Formats: sequence, C-alpha cells, structure tokens
Amino acid sequence: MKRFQITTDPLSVDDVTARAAHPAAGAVTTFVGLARGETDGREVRYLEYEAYPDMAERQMRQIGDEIRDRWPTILETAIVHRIGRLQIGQVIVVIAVSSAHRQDVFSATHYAIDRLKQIVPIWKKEVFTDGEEWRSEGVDEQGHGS
Amino acid sequence: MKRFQITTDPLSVDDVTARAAHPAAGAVTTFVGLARGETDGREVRYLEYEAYPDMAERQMRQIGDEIRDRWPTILETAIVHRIGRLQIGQVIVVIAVSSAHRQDVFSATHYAIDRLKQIVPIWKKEVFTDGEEWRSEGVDEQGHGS
Amino acid sequence: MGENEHIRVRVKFFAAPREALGTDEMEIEIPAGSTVRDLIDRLRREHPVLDSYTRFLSVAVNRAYVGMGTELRDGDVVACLPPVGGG
Amino acid sequence: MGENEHIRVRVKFFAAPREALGTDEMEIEIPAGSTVRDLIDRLRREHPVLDSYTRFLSVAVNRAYVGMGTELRDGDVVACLPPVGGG
Repeated sequence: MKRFQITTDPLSVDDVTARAAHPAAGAVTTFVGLARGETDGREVRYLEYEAYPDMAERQMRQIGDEIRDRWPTILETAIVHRIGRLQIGQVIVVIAVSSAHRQDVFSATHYAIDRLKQIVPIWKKEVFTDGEEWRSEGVDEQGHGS
Repeated sequence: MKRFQITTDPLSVDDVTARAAHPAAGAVTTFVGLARGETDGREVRYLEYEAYPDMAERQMRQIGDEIRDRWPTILETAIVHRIGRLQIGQVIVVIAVSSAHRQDVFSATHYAIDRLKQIVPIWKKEVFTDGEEWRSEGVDEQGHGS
Repeated sequence: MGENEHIRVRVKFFAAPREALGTDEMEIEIPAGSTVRDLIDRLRREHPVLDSYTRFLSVAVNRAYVGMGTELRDGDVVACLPPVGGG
Repeated sequence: MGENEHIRVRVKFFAAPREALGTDEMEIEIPAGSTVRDLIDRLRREHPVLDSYTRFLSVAVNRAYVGMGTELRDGDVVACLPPVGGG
C-alpha cells in the first residue's frame, strides 16, 4: 500500500487512514476534499483532474518529510489524490496524519493540504454547462493573479 | 443516519464522513481516535468503554451547536463513539466536520475532540495484564488530579 | 407539599463507582425539597464505598449537568458522573 | 563538448498549455549548454500559442523544480508546469 499515490480509482477515507497506520498511533486526522458543484455562483457540471503522477507522488512524499521535520511527534503521513473525471460530491483527495496523541495532528494535516495546493503538480478543470476553465488557487486560466 | 451516536458496532471513517455530508461541502476534516497498546510505559491488553448513551448523544449534539456558533462557516458536525470492549488499534471515536472551504474545519474538529473529553459522559477502563484502571484525562481512578 | 411528603428519584451509576457499588441504578425516596447535595450526602452515608469517588463527581438530572444546590423533583433521573474519559 | 554539439531533451506539457498545443510531449534538439530559459524561449518562438501561459510557468527537470538558469543535459525530461490546482 503506497503512502503517497495518484490514482484514477474512487477514494476511501478508511483506506487512506489505514495507510497512515502505526503501532503507536492513538490519533489520526484526515482531510477530505470534495468536488463542489459551484464556483463563484456558477454551476459546475463535473471536474477533470490531471497530474504529472511520478513527480506528484515525489512531491507528496516531500510534504511527508517536511511534516516530520516540523512536528517530530507525527508518526506517518499518507496522501492519495484522484485524477480523471470527478462528479460533484466525489472525493478528490484524502490526507491522513497519525500521532500517538492529538496535539499536532491538526496543524500537520492543515499544513499538508496547504502545501499540496502549492507544490504538487496536479491541475483542475471545471466544466460548466457553457464552457470550461483550468483553475488554480489565486491564479486564473490566463495566469493572472486574482 | 444519526449525526451523534453511541454504538457498540465497529466504526468506519467513511461512514461518519458521510454523516457530515452537505450539498455545499468542499472540505471535511475527521478526527479518528485509536485504542493504544501502551499507557505510561505499561502494556494495555484491551480497553472497555462505557457511556450514559442518551446524555452522551445530547452532549455531542451540544458540541455541534457550539461549533456552529463559533464557526459560522461550518456546515455539519457528526460524532460517533464506540463503547464496549475495544482491541488495540481499533477505532474508538470518529468526528467529522464539513465546510465549503478548508479554513475553519481544522480548528472546529480540534475543538470537538477537546470538548468531547470534557463534557460527554463516556468512561474508559484500561485493562492490563496485571490489573485494570478507569482513566480520565488528568484525573486518575481515585479522582486525584495528575 | 406537607413537611412529611417524599419524592422518589432514580439514581444511575457509571464506571468506577458503579463497580464499587455493584449496581448501576437504584430508586431512592427522599424528603420533598431535597437538593442534589442532600441526595449525595445520603448516598455517602448509606454506601461508604462511594466516599472516595464523590470528590470529583459531577451530577446530571434528566441528562443535563446541574449544580449541587439544584432541588430534586419526583421522578427525576439523577446520574452520578465520575470524571469522563471519552475519545 | 564542441560548439556545434547538440543534446536532446523530452518536454512534457500539462493542463491548459497541453490543450493549446494539442500534444503532451515532444522531443527537442537544442545546443549543448542551453538553459531552461533558452528552451522556453525557443518553444515560445516555435509555438506562439504558448505565449500566454509562460508568465506563470514553473519548470521541473527530471521531476524536480528548477530555476530558469539551470543548464540542461542530454536525456533530461523537462516538464512545463502551469500554476497547480490540486486538492
């Protein structure tokens, strides 16, 4: 079971939680990203995700390393991101972070999703009833900051 | 599907995530508590959880209300806690909090588990090879603070 | 109510005090006007084994936490709650 | 290496620029000693459709982000990465 993976298969939170398993773990936090049916008041029909899989998995592994450096209490990190066509309500990404106790798991999981949106080569296209658009947080299709 | 529940059945993170579903949700954070095999260096054989179920579900619902008051962006909260005998590594509790975006879900989920440990009538007994002990965070069996 | 009237309450026990007592519930008749504190004092007198647990005890009446001065009413369900340990 | 020596690199495209270009990969021969910037400038000249995407482009060589001044070597895999949008 890979701890960092790009996949076209549907995701399960239980599955990714299990990938962050550790004999000493007492607390796991997960972040689950879901496909939303609306952007800026516009109805989204479905999403298309694309990745550079080899590099994406390498970058997700780096996020795991960064977390271990920042929060030595963290035992394991697992990140699985789905690509391909995603229907509204489906799970896009699951991140799981385990630790003996709960103190650092929330900060570490928050950090993981923020970093994923910065450094992991994955792209999202929103498909509307009347067009489509590649989306990045803070930068629109033409590359202009928003 | 109850959003706040005490159960003797095994827990699924996917199931509790689904209980916090909302049409506008784009982010769900979960907290998963696992039975640990060790306390203060002593080996734990298994755990026994006991609850006052009616009141526990009511208190968990109150935590959901408190979260909505504190973080108006939160859409739904679900909390399911297992009772009875739990083997090491099994899931004790799952909390799921949903929102349109990720900004407040981590704080709200952290708040939920902290509050659960304060105000929800559930008790844990650790069973060792050579004895057993009721455990509360910060107070031992005889009620002395630690 | 007259001076000699009594009410009946149901008392629930959990965890360590439940085990010490050997029962999870009892029916008790107490004078009308009794408070939670009166009830707890009576329980301690009649069941000295409860003594070591009462210091950190919280009490709920009809599933809501209450203070020790709360006056009890006929039919109340009183829960004796040792420090909780969920999660 | 002599002045006229060339190296071959594989260039990968994703998302909007991939769609604009109509292909996700090409092999390109460039002079030895070329940097990432030299390669991107060459691509812009030969494929003006890429122009609007290059401003915010990041580049990875062999799956690691690199700066524009990085010198390319024969066999490198160069990925042109528009702003990412995972999660």
